[in-house]
Amino acid sequence: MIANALTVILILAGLVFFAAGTAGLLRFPDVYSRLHALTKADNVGLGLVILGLMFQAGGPADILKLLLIWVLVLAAGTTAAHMVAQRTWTHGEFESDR
Amino acid sequence: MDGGWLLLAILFSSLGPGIAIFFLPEHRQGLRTALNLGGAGTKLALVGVLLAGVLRGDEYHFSLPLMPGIDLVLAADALSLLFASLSAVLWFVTTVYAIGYLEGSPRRSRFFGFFSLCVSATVGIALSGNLITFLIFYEILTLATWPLVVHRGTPAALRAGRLYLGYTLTSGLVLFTAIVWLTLLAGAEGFTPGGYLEGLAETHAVTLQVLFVLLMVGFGVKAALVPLHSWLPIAMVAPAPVSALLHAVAVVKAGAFGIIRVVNDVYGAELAIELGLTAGLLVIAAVTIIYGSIQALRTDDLKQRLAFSTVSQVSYIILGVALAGPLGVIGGLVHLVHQGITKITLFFCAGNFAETLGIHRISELDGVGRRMPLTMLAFTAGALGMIGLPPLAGFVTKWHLGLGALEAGMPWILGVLVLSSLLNAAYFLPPVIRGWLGERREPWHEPLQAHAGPTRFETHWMLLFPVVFTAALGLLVGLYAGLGLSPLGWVSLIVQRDYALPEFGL
Amino acid sequence: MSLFYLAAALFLLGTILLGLVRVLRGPGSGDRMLAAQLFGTTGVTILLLLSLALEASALVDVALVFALLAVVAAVAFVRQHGLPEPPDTPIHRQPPDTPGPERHHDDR
Amino acid sequence: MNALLVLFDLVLLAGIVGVAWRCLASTDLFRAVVLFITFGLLLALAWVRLEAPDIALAEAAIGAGITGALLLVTLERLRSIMAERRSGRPHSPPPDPTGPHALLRALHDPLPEHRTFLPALSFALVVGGLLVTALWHQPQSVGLEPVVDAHMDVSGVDHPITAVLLNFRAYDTFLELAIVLIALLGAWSLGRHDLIPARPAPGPILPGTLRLLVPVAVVTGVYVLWAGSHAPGGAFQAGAILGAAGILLVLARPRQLPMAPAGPLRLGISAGVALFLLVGLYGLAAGHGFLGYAEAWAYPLIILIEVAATLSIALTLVALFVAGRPAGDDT
Repeated sequence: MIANALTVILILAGLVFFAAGTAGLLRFPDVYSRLHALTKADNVGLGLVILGLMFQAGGPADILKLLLIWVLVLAAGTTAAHMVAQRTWTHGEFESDR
Repeated sequence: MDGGWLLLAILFSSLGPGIAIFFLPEHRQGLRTALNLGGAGTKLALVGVLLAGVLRGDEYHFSLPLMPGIDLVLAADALSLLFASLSAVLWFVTTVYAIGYLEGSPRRSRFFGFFSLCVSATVGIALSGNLITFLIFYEILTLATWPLVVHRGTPAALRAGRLYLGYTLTSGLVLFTAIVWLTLLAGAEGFTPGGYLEGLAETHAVTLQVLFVLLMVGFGVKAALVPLHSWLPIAMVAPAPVSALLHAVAVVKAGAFGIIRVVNDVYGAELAIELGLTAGLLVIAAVTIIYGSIQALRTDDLKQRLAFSTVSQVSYIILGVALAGPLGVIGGLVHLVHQGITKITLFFCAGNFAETLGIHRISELDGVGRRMPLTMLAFTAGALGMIGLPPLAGFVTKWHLGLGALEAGMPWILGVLVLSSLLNAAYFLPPVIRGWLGERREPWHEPLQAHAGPTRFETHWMLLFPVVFTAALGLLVGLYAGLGLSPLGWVSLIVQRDYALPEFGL
Repeated sequence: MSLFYLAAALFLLGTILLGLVRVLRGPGSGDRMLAAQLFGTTGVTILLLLSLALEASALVDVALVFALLAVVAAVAFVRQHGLPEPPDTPIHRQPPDTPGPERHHDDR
Repeated sequence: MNALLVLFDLVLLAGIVGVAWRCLASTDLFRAVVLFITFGLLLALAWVRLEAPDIALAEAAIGAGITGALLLVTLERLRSIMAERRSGRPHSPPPDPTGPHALLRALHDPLPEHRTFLPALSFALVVGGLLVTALWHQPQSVGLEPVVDAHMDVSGVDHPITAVLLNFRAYDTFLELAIVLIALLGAWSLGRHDLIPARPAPGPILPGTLRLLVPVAVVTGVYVLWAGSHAPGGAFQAGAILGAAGILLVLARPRQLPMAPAGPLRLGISAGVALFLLVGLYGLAAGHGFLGYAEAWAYPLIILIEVAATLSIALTLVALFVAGRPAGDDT
């Protein structure tokens, strides 16, 4: 029973961050600020959701698999954000491709 | 399974060396020639053994379960032997010719690899026991001949290859649908003389007619029936040995052989006449004969003329089969061999002229007789054979076709035969006359000697020997037609076994 | 419980559709790529929630594969942008102004 | 519960149709590519809702991941061709109209909008109508589920999808592998590529991530391949994951990309098809019919084929990404 309650709370918190991420993506003026919004959504948002799901997970194998997924998404998110930011910083805004 | 291993051995005698040649590096010329000739020799010997066996009446049968209910069947009956022995003999000769012809040209391992694949597919077609196996080898033949057509890689060759694939793959599709439909209707039966569709005649008459049309379209492309023939003259871009193999032995004959199998061993002559299928086929064959000859008249290019002549000559075979009487079928089947031998001689001569003197057009043939007497002699023998002068091969065919037409009660076929013989004369005699009686003032242009040095005979011996051999074979086949083992004798054996008629006078 | 997971998944799907606006309107191509990156992550989360909502544990594998491959598109975008292709690939001719492969000024 | 499910499906459907429409309608190619990647994601979710986790896995691996990267690379090449055409300096000879690039040229100058609209619409309506009528007359058959389950014991694996894919309908998988091979031969026929210069990425982030991602990708690939016999997974998905790992390495390129040895590369690429054919012919010779397995040998043969197929698919995807045949013997 507690597990369910904990899961619900954690997932709700995660959803909040996802909402924040999307809102940031839409509202922020330039690439860098959107980057911040985006990366928050995946590492904290997803982290909380995965934490919530871990309570429902069957055995240790599932928990580790969920953890692995989270680590991979973290890696993907950071790499993408870093490279886009670095490229924009060194080469200026991506020209809007006609 | 008895004797089945012999059939497999025949099939693999060209498949094995073919695959080995694919992996041979280009410079291993000696090994490649050895593999080629070794394969051709063993196949010739094995077909000889098979010939003796079938003559004694032995049974040869080999089958593998392809799918539940459908088997891959190899069987050797008299008819398949006819086609198999023709392709074995002519493959040996064409291999020798190709080795001479392609001296020093690039990518020969690839060429000879596909060359052997093509022949094993042809033999597979000859030995196949039911329609499904026939189709598999038929499609392998299409795919194996395409690289030969585009061997030179020039834009013209590529365009010809594209057209060739366009025609043959669509016809393959039509054929595939027809065969699957037929297998659903009548089951995967083997080829049985007299056909195996009588049971369906009453209930599925219209379906059988539609199926026949589909089958004829499927085979018609390769047998170059009129509306579907235009890939053949354009595929003349291929090197001479390929044109020779394509038109005299493999592709065109496969189509004709398919039609023979369908009319005789799937529908059966009686059912074909009853459903009125042979009438339609007769008309198409007649139209093709005349159309091919007229088109041949109009082109000045030697190989184009030979290609159109092939279009019309193959329809002689279909004409004979469509007559559906014993004599007519004898005429058609015997022409399968005669046309093969004569046409390959003509193509070899055309190849010699092109390779040695760089002649491609008929107008350039003046005075060739003096420079290359043996090749010109062979060309004359082949041309006269095609026209149908009495002692030669063509006459035997036309004589039997005429008898068959009378026997089937269709005198207008005689008119077609006479008209086409005249047209044959009209397009075969000018090159002969130019060759012997034409005057050639300026010296010959000698591309072969430029890169290969002077040759003892009039051209490279490997180009000359096949020409002389096939010309001699053409003469012998005509003169000694009465012998038991001549093509005519063998065909009478086939028809006698199929039609089970009492021995009739030759 | 699965009701709740489904509602969460639905909500996240809504965020994806909202994010599409950035993809459509985003001035620079970088912004669009970022949106795609976010969708990847949201996709992984939806899959995880669905794996519980529909009791299909196989979906966790799908989410794992998604997490792995999300980075390929982003890296391809950044690394490939404006990269001169190998000189002799016939589809692409070397842009005339760049002298050739030894041109190493790009430090991306 | 199912009310929410229906709502979820509706929203998903709306998303898919919307993304597809915008993707096709967008004039800016890059936006179309990003929309296509999103479309792949939504499609994977749709497959999940259709209870087809295997296809969702394949869609995720190929649709969202690799196709996005391939499209981006193609976009780059297209952009440079367009740039060269706009610069108006035809330093290449006028192309042979039937040559390999004719199709590419045709793609660049599509028919003006209004002339293609009507035929396209009518064609869509006709095909749509046919589909509806076909579905309408569909007899209420129970499908093949019971038949497959009845023969699961013979199939050698205990996951129905893999049993169908690699045993009952092995012929289709064989042809799919052949199609992948032909696609690569098509790409190779368009041209040759020489050594691709090294382009080390600035900063430690990308190499560091790759050091983490590539091994995990390889392990996941093998896991998905192995899981294929009893859970969603299999050769295609595993091949795609390994291919993605390869593509990541090609992209990062810390050192000069070594020239792939032509012989072994060609062998590896055709391994899947060749092995499948050999097993098929063995089955034919052994009397089980083409592609028929003896019951005792079913499982090992299937695993063997899956491993070979994964290897060839991974190699093919990387080779497609690098595009251009190895500079080896050019016969």
